[in-house]
This record gives sequence, C-alpha cells and structure tokens, in this order.
Amino acid sequence: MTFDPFVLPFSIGLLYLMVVVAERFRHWFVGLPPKVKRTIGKRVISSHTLAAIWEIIREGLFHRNLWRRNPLLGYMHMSFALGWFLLIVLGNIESRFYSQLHVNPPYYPIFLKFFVHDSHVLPFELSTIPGFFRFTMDFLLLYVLSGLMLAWIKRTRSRWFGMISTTRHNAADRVALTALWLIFPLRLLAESFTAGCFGGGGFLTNTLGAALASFLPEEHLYYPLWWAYSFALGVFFMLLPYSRYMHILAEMGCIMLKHWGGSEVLTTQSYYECSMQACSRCGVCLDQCQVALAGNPGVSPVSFIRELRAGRIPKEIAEGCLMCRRCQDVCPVGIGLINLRQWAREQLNGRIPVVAAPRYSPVEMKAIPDVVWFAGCMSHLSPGLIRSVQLLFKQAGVKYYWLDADGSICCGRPAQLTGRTAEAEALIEVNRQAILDSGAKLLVTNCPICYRVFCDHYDLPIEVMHHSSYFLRLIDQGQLQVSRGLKAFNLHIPCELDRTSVDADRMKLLASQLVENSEVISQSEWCCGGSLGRLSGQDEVTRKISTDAAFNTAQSNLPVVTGCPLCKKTLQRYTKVPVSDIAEQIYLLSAAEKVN
Amino acid sequence: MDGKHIVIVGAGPAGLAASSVLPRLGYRVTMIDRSNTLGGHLSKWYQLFPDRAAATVLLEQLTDEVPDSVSTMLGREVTGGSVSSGAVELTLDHGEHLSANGLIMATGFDLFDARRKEEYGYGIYDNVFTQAEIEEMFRQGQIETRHHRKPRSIAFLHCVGSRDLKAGVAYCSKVCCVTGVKQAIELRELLPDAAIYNFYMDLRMFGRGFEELYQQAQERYNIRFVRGRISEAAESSDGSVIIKAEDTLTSRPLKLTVDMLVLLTGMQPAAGSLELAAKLGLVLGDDSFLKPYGLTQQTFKTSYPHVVLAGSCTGPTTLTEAILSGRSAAMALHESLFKLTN
Amino acid sequence: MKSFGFQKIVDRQIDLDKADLSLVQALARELTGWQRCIGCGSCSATCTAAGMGSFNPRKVQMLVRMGQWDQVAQEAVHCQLCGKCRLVCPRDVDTRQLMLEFKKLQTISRP
Amino acid sequence: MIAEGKRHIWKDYQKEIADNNYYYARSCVRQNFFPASEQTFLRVMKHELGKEVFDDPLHTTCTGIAYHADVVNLPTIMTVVARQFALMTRQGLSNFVPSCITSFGIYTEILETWEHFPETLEQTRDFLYKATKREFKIPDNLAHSSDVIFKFKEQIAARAMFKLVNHISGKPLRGVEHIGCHYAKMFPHKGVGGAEYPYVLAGMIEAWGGEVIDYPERRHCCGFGFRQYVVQANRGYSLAHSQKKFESMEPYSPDFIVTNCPGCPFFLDRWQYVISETEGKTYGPDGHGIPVLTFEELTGLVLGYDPWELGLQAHQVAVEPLLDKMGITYDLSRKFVGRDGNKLGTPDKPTHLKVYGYGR
Repeated sequence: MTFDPFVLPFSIGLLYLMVVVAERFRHWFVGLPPKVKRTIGKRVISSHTLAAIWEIIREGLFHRNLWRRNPLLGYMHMSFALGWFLLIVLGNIESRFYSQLHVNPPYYPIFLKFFVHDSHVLPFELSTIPGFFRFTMDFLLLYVLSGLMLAWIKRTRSRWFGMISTTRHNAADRVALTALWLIFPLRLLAESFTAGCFGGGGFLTNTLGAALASFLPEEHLYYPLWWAYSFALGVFFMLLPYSRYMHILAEMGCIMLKHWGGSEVLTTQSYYECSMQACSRCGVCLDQCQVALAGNPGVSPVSFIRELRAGRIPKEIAEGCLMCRRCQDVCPVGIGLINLRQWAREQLNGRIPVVAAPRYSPVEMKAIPDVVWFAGCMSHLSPGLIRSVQLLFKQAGVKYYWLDADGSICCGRPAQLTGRTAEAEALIEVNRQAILDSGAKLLVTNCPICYRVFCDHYDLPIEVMHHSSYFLRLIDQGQLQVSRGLKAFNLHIPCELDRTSVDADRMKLLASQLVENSEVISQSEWCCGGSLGRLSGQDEVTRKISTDAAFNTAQSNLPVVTGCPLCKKTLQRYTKVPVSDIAEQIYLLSAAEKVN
Repeated sequence: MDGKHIVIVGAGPAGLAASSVLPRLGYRVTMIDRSNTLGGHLSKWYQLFPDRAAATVLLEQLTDEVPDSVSTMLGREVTGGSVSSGAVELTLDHGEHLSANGLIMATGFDLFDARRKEEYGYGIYDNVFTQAEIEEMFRQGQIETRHHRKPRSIAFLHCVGSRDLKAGVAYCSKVCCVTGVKQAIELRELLPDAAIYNFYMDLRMFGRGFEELYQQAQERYNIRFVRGRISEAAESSDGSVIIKAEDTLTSRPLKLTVDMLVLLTGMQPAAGSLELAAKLGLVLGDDSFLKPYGLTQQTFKTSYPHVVLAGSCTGPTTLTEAILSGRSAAMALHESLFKLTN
Repeated sequence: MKSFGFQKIVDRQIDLDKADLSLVQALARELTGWQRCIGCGSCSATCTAAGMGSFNPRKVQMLVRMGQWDQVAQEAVHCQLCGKCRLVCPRDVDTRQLMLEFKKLQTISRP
Repeated sequence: MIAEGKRHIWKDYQKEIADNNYYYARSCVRQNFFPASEQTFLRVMKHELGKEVFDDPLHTTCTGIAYHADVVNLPTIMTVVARQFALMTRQGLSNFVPSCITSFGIYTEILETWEHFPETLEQTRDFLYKATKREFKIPDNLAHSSDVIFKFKEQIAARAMFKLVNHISGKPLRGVEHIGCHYAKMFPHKGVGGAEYPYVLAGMIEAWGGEVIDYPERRHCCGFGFRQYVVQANRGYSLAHSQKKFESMEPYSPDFIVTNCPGCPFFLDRWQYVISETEGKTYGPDGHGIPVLTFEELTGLVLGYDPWELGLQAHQVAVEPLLDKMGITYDLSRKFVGRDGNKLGTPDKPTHLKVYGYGR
C-alpha cells in the first residue's frame, strides 16, 4: 500500500510551492544584468559553490550567527532548521529500505509510518535497521518539538532569547505560523496513534501511543490525524511563498547569488528582491535600530522589509532610517540592509531630474603635494579639528594640498543617501577630477561620510584614508611623536567608518596608543543620531535618538572622542561631557610631547 | 509711618501695587483715577501674555491686596497742584484740595491714535481695528468683521506708532510684539481655518516665555509671519482690506486681501500725565514720557525727594514691570520720606 | 496684436491672494519644524552651494511661505543636500529635508 | 468705508486758496495732449466766475519735465521758476496758479527750499538778476488750477447745465479721481485733503452730483514717471502701472476718470488703447474704455460747453457713453471738423476699443 487520499493536501501544497518558487528564482535570474550572468556561468563549477554550500549549512541549518548572539535563540532556530532537514533526509533513506526503490513518491517518506509499520515484512538482512531509524526519527522529532516549545515561550519571554522587541505578524504569516506549529505535534500524534494501533514506533511514539491507547479509541483517531498532518503541511507549503517562511528558500538563493555573482550582484534588483524575501523576520535588528528604540519601530529593517514585500515603499519608513549600519552588522542572514534602503530611496527620490551642474573652482596649486586633504563640509564647522589637522600635518612635515579650503562642494555622499544617485554622480565627477588633478598619491579626509563615498564610489587610483588611519600611520612611522597622556574616555566609532571595518580597528588601535597604560577606553556602538541618512521623521523622535545616543555614548560621564565632525557636533548638543575629534586629542598629545 | 499722607495718581497696575504696600508701612493713602474703574488698561484686557492668564484674575489679585484703609477716588481728575519742600498740594476737579507728604505718579500711558497713520485707514475703512478692539472682542467671545461676518483672513501689523519717526515716536513700545503673537494664537483658536498673518519689522521677544510663544505661534498655530511693514491699505468693494508690504526676506513686494487688519498701536504718554507734569514742574524726556533721575538706577526718582514715578508714565512697560515698579516706587518714596524725617 | 516697440513689464509683486498656499498646508502636515524658520540666514551663510551662485536656502524657505513654487523649484535644484545647514540652524529646522522635497517640485505640474 | 473718518482727515488738510487775481502759468505739454483744457479754465474763471486771471504770453516751461528726466539741474530750474515769479510780480499779482501738477510740485518744492535755505533764495535772485535784470517777489498764494476750481465748485454747481448723474436713471455717475503724484505726495499739507485721501477732485465730483469710487490702487502713479516714458524701451513700466490701476478700478465699473495732471489723463487714456490693441482687453462695458477727462473738461461738460469745443475728440477712449449718460447732446458729424469747417482727418479705427465718428 503506497497511496491513500490523505496524502493529497500535502502533495498539492508541495507541487504548488515548487512551481511558485521555481518561477521566482527564474524571474530573479532572468532579471540579472548580463555581466553578472556571465560571472555566474563561470563560477557555478568552482570552489565558490562549495563555499556557498558551506555557508548555507552554517547559517541555514546551524544558524551560527544566531548562536553567537544568543544560544537559546540559536538553538531554537537550529532545532527547526536542522531537525526538520534531518527528518527529511533520514526519512528518505529510511523509506528506501521499505520500498526497495530509489525513487519514491514525495509523500511516501513523510507519511512512512502510515504506510509501513511492524507488520511490514522486511528481508532478514535489513531487520536490524528499522530499530535504528525508529529511534533516530523519534529523537529528531523530539528535537524539533523542543524548538517549537521554545518558540512558544519566546512569544512571551523574548528577553530570555536576548531580544527586547519582537516582530508582529501579518495575516499570511499568522496562518503559516499556525500551520507550522501544528505540523510537528500532529505528526507526533499521528505516528503515536498509528504505533499504538499497529506497533512500529520508536521510543517516543511507541510509548506515547501505548499510553494513550489505554483511554483513547486510537483505531478511530489515527486516520483523521494523518489527514490533519497532511493538511497542515499542505497549508504551510501553499502559504510559504507569501509568508516569512519564504526566507528558508530565499536565503539559500541569496547565498548562492552572493557567492556566484560577486559584489556586483549586491546592487541588482534581483538581489534586492531575493534578499527582501530572505528576511526571516527574526527581529534581531529591532533592538539595534535606534529609531525603533526611540519610539518609531515602523522604521526598523524588519518592518521596512515587510512593506517592501507588500510592494510598498512608504516614504517615512524608507527615509526615517539613520543608515547607521547597526542592523546590518547583526542581521543573521547578512542582508544588505543599507543597500536595500538606499535602493528604496532611489525609487522615491532618484527619478527627479538633475538640472543644475555643480559649480566649483579649485584653488591653484604650486607643487604636487604628498597628500590631498579634503576636510569635508562639516569639518568647516569644527575649526578646532581643522586647526589640529593642519598643525599635525605641519609637525609631521607632510606637504599637503587642502582641496576644500574655500568650502568647496559636497562629496556627494549626502545626496547619495537621499537616493539622488545621479546628483551625487555629478558632484563626484567634479571632485574626482580635482583630486586627480592634485597629483597626490594619498587622499586624507576628516569626515567618515566623505571617506565612505571616496572608497565606495570615486574609483580613485590613489589611496584614501580617514585621518585616524593616517595619523596612526604617521605615528607608527615615527613622523609624529605622541605622548600617552589620555585619561579614560569613551571612543565613539562613526557609522560611516563602518564599525566592522579595518578602519574602525585602526581607530581603536590609535585610541589605545593615546591612553595612559592603566586607563580604559569604552567603546560606543551607537549612532549619534545626527546622521545625514535620516531624511525625514518627527523632530521628537530625532531628538530622542540623539539623547539616547549621547546618554549611551558618554558612559560614566567620561569625555567622548570621535572621528567625525558631524558626530562631534551632534553629541556636543546632547551631552555635557566634552566631545572632541581624535585629531584634536592627537594634536594636544603631540604638543605635550614637544614640550617634554 | 505715623499717618503721613501719600497720594497716588493713577489706579492702574502700578498704582494698585504701590497702594498695597504703603498702608502697611503706616501711611495714609489716597488713590485717584480719572476713570471710574480700577486697573487702568488692564481692565480692558482679556488674557495676558505669555501664559494666557485671565486679566480679571490678576486685576482681582491686585485690587484685593489694596487695604480698605486706602481711600480711592475714582472718576476724579487732578486739575492743579504744586510741590514744595516736604509737601504736595493738589486741586481736584470739584475744587477740593488735597495735601500730602508724598506723591506717586502712576499716570500710565495712552494708546497711540491709529488715525494718525492715515495710510492704514483706521477710522475710515470698515475693517481696520486696533489690538484694543480685538481684546474687547475676545472679552465678548465673538470675532467678526464690521459686516458681522466671520473673518477668513486677518493681518496684524506691528509697530503702529512705535519706532516711527514720521509719527514722532522713536522708541519701541515693547509689548506690541508679544501682544500680536498672543492675539494671533487666540484668534487661531476661535478661527481654525483662517489665514492669520503678522507683518513685523522686528519681533522683540524679550520676556520670559515670549520667544517660546512666538515659536508655538509659528509651529502649532500656523500663524504666518512676514517680515515687512505694511505701507498702505485700501478697502475693496466687499469691505475687505487690501494691504501692501514688502516681503523683505524674498525682496519682493507683496499684496494681500484680508478681512480684518489689526493695528498693534504703541504706547504714548497719557495726556493727563503730561498736563499734571507741567503743573507740578516734573521733567519730560525726549520721548515725552516723564523723566526719572536715572534710566538704570533710581528710575523712580524725580527732582523732588517726595515725588516718585511708577509704571508706564516713564515709558513703555510690561504689566510685570508696572507692578514691580509700583512696589519699588512705594519703597523708594518710603526711604526718601524716612531720610527726610530722620 | 499690434506691437508698439516695447514690452509690458511683468510685476514682481507677490499676489498672496492668488498664490497657491495649499502646498504650504500640505508641507505643514508632512514636514515638521520648517515653520519655525525666522529667516536668520545662517543656512545660507554656511551653505556649500550658496557661495558659488545665487542659491540661497533662506530665501527658498521664504518663497515657500509665499507659495512661489516655480521659483522654489528652480532654486532648490542648486542644493547639494550636504546637510550643513541643519547643523547651524538655531531653530532646528531640517533645511536639507525641505530642499529634497522642493527638488521634487520640478516634476509636479501645477495648474 | 466710514465717511466720517475721511472728513476727519480732510479737516487736517485744508489749504488757503486765493479768491481772485491770479497769475496763470500754463503747462508745456497740455496744449497738445488735451488742447482746450487750459482755455476752458480761463473761460470758466473769467466768464462763469468773473475772476481776474492773467494769462501771460511771456512765461515759459518750468523745465520740470527736464528736471525729472535729469537734464536740468536745480539752480537752473530755480532760476526759471524765479523768472516766472518775476513776470507775476511785474503784473502786480501775487497769486500764482500753475496749470501743471509737476509745475505745482516744483514751485512748492522750491518755495519750501527757499524758506529753509534763504541763501539759496538769494543765490537765485542773483542768478535771475544777472541773467535778465529781473526781480521777483515770492507769491503770497500758490494753488494749482484744480485747487481753484475746487474752491469755486459750489458756484459752478449752481451754474451747472448738467450734473454727474445718469439723466435716465437719476443715479449718480461713478467717478474715479486720479491725482497727479506731485500734487500732495511730496507735501501732503499743500494739497486739499492730503496725500492719502485727496479731496480736490473728489470734492468736485461730489459737488456736481457724482459718486467717488475708492478703489485699492487709487494711490498708484499713472505710470508716466518721466524717464519711464521718455525712453521708449522703458515704456513697458509706464504701461504696467496704468494697467495695474485699470485692473483695480474695473470691478467698480467707473463711468469716468477725472485727473488734474497733464501726464495722467494722457497715459490713462492712451494706454487703454494700447492694452486693447496688444491684449484685446478693454475696461468699460461692451468694448468701451473708461472715459478719461481733465478736471477742466469735466467742469466744461457740467457747465454745458460743447464737447468738441472742449477738445474731447483728442481722446482715444470714446467719451460719448459718458455724454449720453449725462444727457449731453452732441453732433457726431462735427467731431473731426476743424475751425475753418474743414475735416481734421480721422484716426485709424482700433481693433477692439469701441469708438464713435471714425471713418472706416
């Protein structure tokens, strides 16, 4: 007996799922630019595929990133993913022993316990195997159920899982979630009742079946339970493409695209679409989102992506974000959340034509300098910073050319952050030419905002450095002498420097070289809130973001040292502790060194 | 002080404040006012800036603090008088004489006569008002044009009879700025959909809570502020007022039709104050207000030790300042009389 | 139509009776804070773009109040969106945000 | 409008106007703009009111037009003005009545200057004497010819053949009074009624049965502006200013405009034609313009003078609708007939503006 009508809901659901998902993947692939498609073609049979598979196993099954964040959360997600995956794999293998066929109908392994129980005759040489499978399959089921139990607990005790806020579900998500939560208990009951009637279960199902048989008419109940189990599976599969559970498949797609298509794929429409489906709505980003924490959870990535999936780009959500990268740093799926938000902004603001070309007249130079220095427009509002940098250059004997001495034009990053890419391009082009015309081999900037766009979008043939990195180098090379004179302080890493980058590491290293040996540097991972990334939003929320940031940054009322003129100005406004740029501190210490 | 007699001319906030202090120091006090009511201009106000407190409450507080022993002569005018060393002689309109040991001039101010700024058509165009008339409308709880319609647009014009050399007024009247803002907010509450404008040369929000009120007016109450003085007004056929100004911040001339134009008239020395000053030989400043001994120190003192000045007879003051100066002038007079007798 | 050898001068006067102030109302709902502007001009003084042409963010905000949308749109294109203006505004107006919105006015056709 | 308020203002701006024995100084440009106006003034003064007015053939332009166009400087114009006064003095007269508002403004301004700067007066006397051996007295009374008509408006009303009343409906005709800028804007106290609410022409309209329209742009200049008109490229300024006034008065449906300055009636009349030709816009009913009259022409009409003798054919905007309303009969066939009975020639017919008695 290898068929029963109850398998139909499952089979139909699965078929529907496969068709829909196949169509989506096809659509995404077709939508890729030809250049990316060629890259993919080259990389399919290569180590890239192995790396992709490894990442899928690591993140998709084991959920390493979540484990790192919170073991309970990691266990919960892993128990579902890995447990279910192993149930499917082992179930398939198990089923082959009974059918003696290499290919079985897809439902066969799923409902194996209905079709096969103890009375089933196996060839003698295989007679020891069912016992192993019965035990293992029951164990895996128990493993998944333990995860399910944690998921229930998480609904009310999210703090145990390291989360303050949790996500809210839409209708499709709710039904799919209900179906998912029913699948495994129903499987347990169906298998237990079947075992109770016919034997053949493992330690869990047999025991439970036997126990329940004493007071339940299992012979009448087991068949409807198989129906219910199949039905739950069918519903889940049908809803999967429209619910957050699409992430299971989309995440794999994203990982493959990333490994196969290289960095260029990351800014394609297909990748955006795939990655917005890859969000598992785990809600990890919620606690990182300062806008959400300040009382506007709608702006958080998880809410933003929910809107995107629904085909909407609400202005206040797309534009309310600080673009601080804190969410991206923790996203277990590794979704390029900043790029995604950027893309949304381009949809909103990017299509307005650029009418005016920037006007710009760089200062004339006498000789080719070592360094072309772009202070950045915000630095002009921080004369202490400007002066420190100039004096440090002088002390180190650096020949520099100050490109934006007269105020100059904008680097283009702020325009980019608004989604006005074309406008940014116009600015970039003018600045780029001026930088190249200087003839210098190194571009130094005080502003991480400028730094970000110089690195990512200027395509410069010369080295670009944030001043913290540059002064670290000058100190290492002995061109600058700095005494270790700084007392304990709070180091504030600017968002646009990217907290996960080597630049941030260099800034931390530099800071560690400035303090007296016993003194402590506490690091702040907060965005100052003055970010140019936040284009709109209520004033009160903006002020709250900065108030919170300043509070969390100026820990123990110790001074704050940062590397961004905008952070400096913003934090100064919201805290009473002294806020300075790291360059100003280096200058003070180098001056002290000179006196000594 | 052993029954010495002090006359206070003027029963506005400054006079009331002074008369609440002096009886407690042992003086016999007589308070005279031309009008039949206590409180001066305060009695015509509805709500006060910046906190929108009810004017009647303040007036009650001020009058309650005046002891019953103060003899109050309302509806009476001082028609003549003289000051000699240690004594003040006053003649009243019914011919009676008052002798006093000390005199407090709390004679207050008059509002600038808006008709003198002909170009705005006050008294000619139906729908040009002054802030005093608007305050009266608030007291009645009814804002309407002369044609009994609900106004859809209202413009306030600041500095009418202030900072205007052509009107013979060089000084700033101090309170009109915040009054315009306060009244605009009150209007907004009564007329949620009306367009409300403030045409100003400067907004001098010097007092506590004034600037905040201005900011609220901009943000919460959607009052439109235009930096530019209205140069002329004309009446249109439906009785609305057409005004012209420069929007100085865009450097463009501007024209606008409003249902009501409200002129924020400044303060000028009260006519009665000038007459009495002439009779008593008190000195006037270039601005025609009574001239005190000093503008920073001794702002209450005159050339006579037993005659002191209180409130807006010395120049534009806020209510707060008038009340404070009433009390301070009383104390200054007390000190002076004390020195004279000891 | 006859020509007499000269052109009638176009009046520069802002006719507030005819100006479209509905957008001002919409802005008041959508964007907070901009009404707080008192025309101090610190935005224009610090503006990266203003030094290199006729762009004047302070004036643009004032033109908005007067409903001069065409002029607003023409002017706003010169803004480079750098956001320096935000830092110097004493009334905490997000001028950059306004300019971004005004840039879009180019594409909005008005009657 | 609160009439009491206006009367209150007018009380403050009363001026002294001489009763008799005037020295009349003509305008340099009015002869060709509205040729009969000044003659009408003399006729009314002498024949209707029995006053002595000396119309001196020796006097010249005051050069105000050149002064305002930056061609003639102040000492020169003062000397010219002094010569006019010398001619008056020679006649034993002391009441100076200029026909032109700009002249009136110039005379007022110079008299005021001499009062405050006596050394300038002495210098002018010196210049005049050196140039012409003439000497002069400062006039006792300076009044514009419209002031004089204003003074006798009631006497004129008493002799009126026609009133400013629609003779069919009996309703008062609605008139716009336009005052020349130099009448009172410089020295409000030198004008009847002041600068904000001038009464000089309004008083005439009221006295003769009409109703005065107060329209928003009543203060606005007609647009002459001297330099604006004199330079052809600048005429667009002049036109725009006049149009601003028309747009503003149009809703009040005025029956006529009356003026007291040489330039204003000219521009308010001719620009209506130009606007109709360039924009197709007319400001009266059914393609008519708004008739524009000098105060002398209006006085003449009220006194029953023949419209063509008053020179109304020199107007570009047809005055016939006004004549019809007032009940004045006229012979259209004589409109363009000259003194000798020959045809004067007829102007081209405008495209939009409605006219009468034109050839084609």
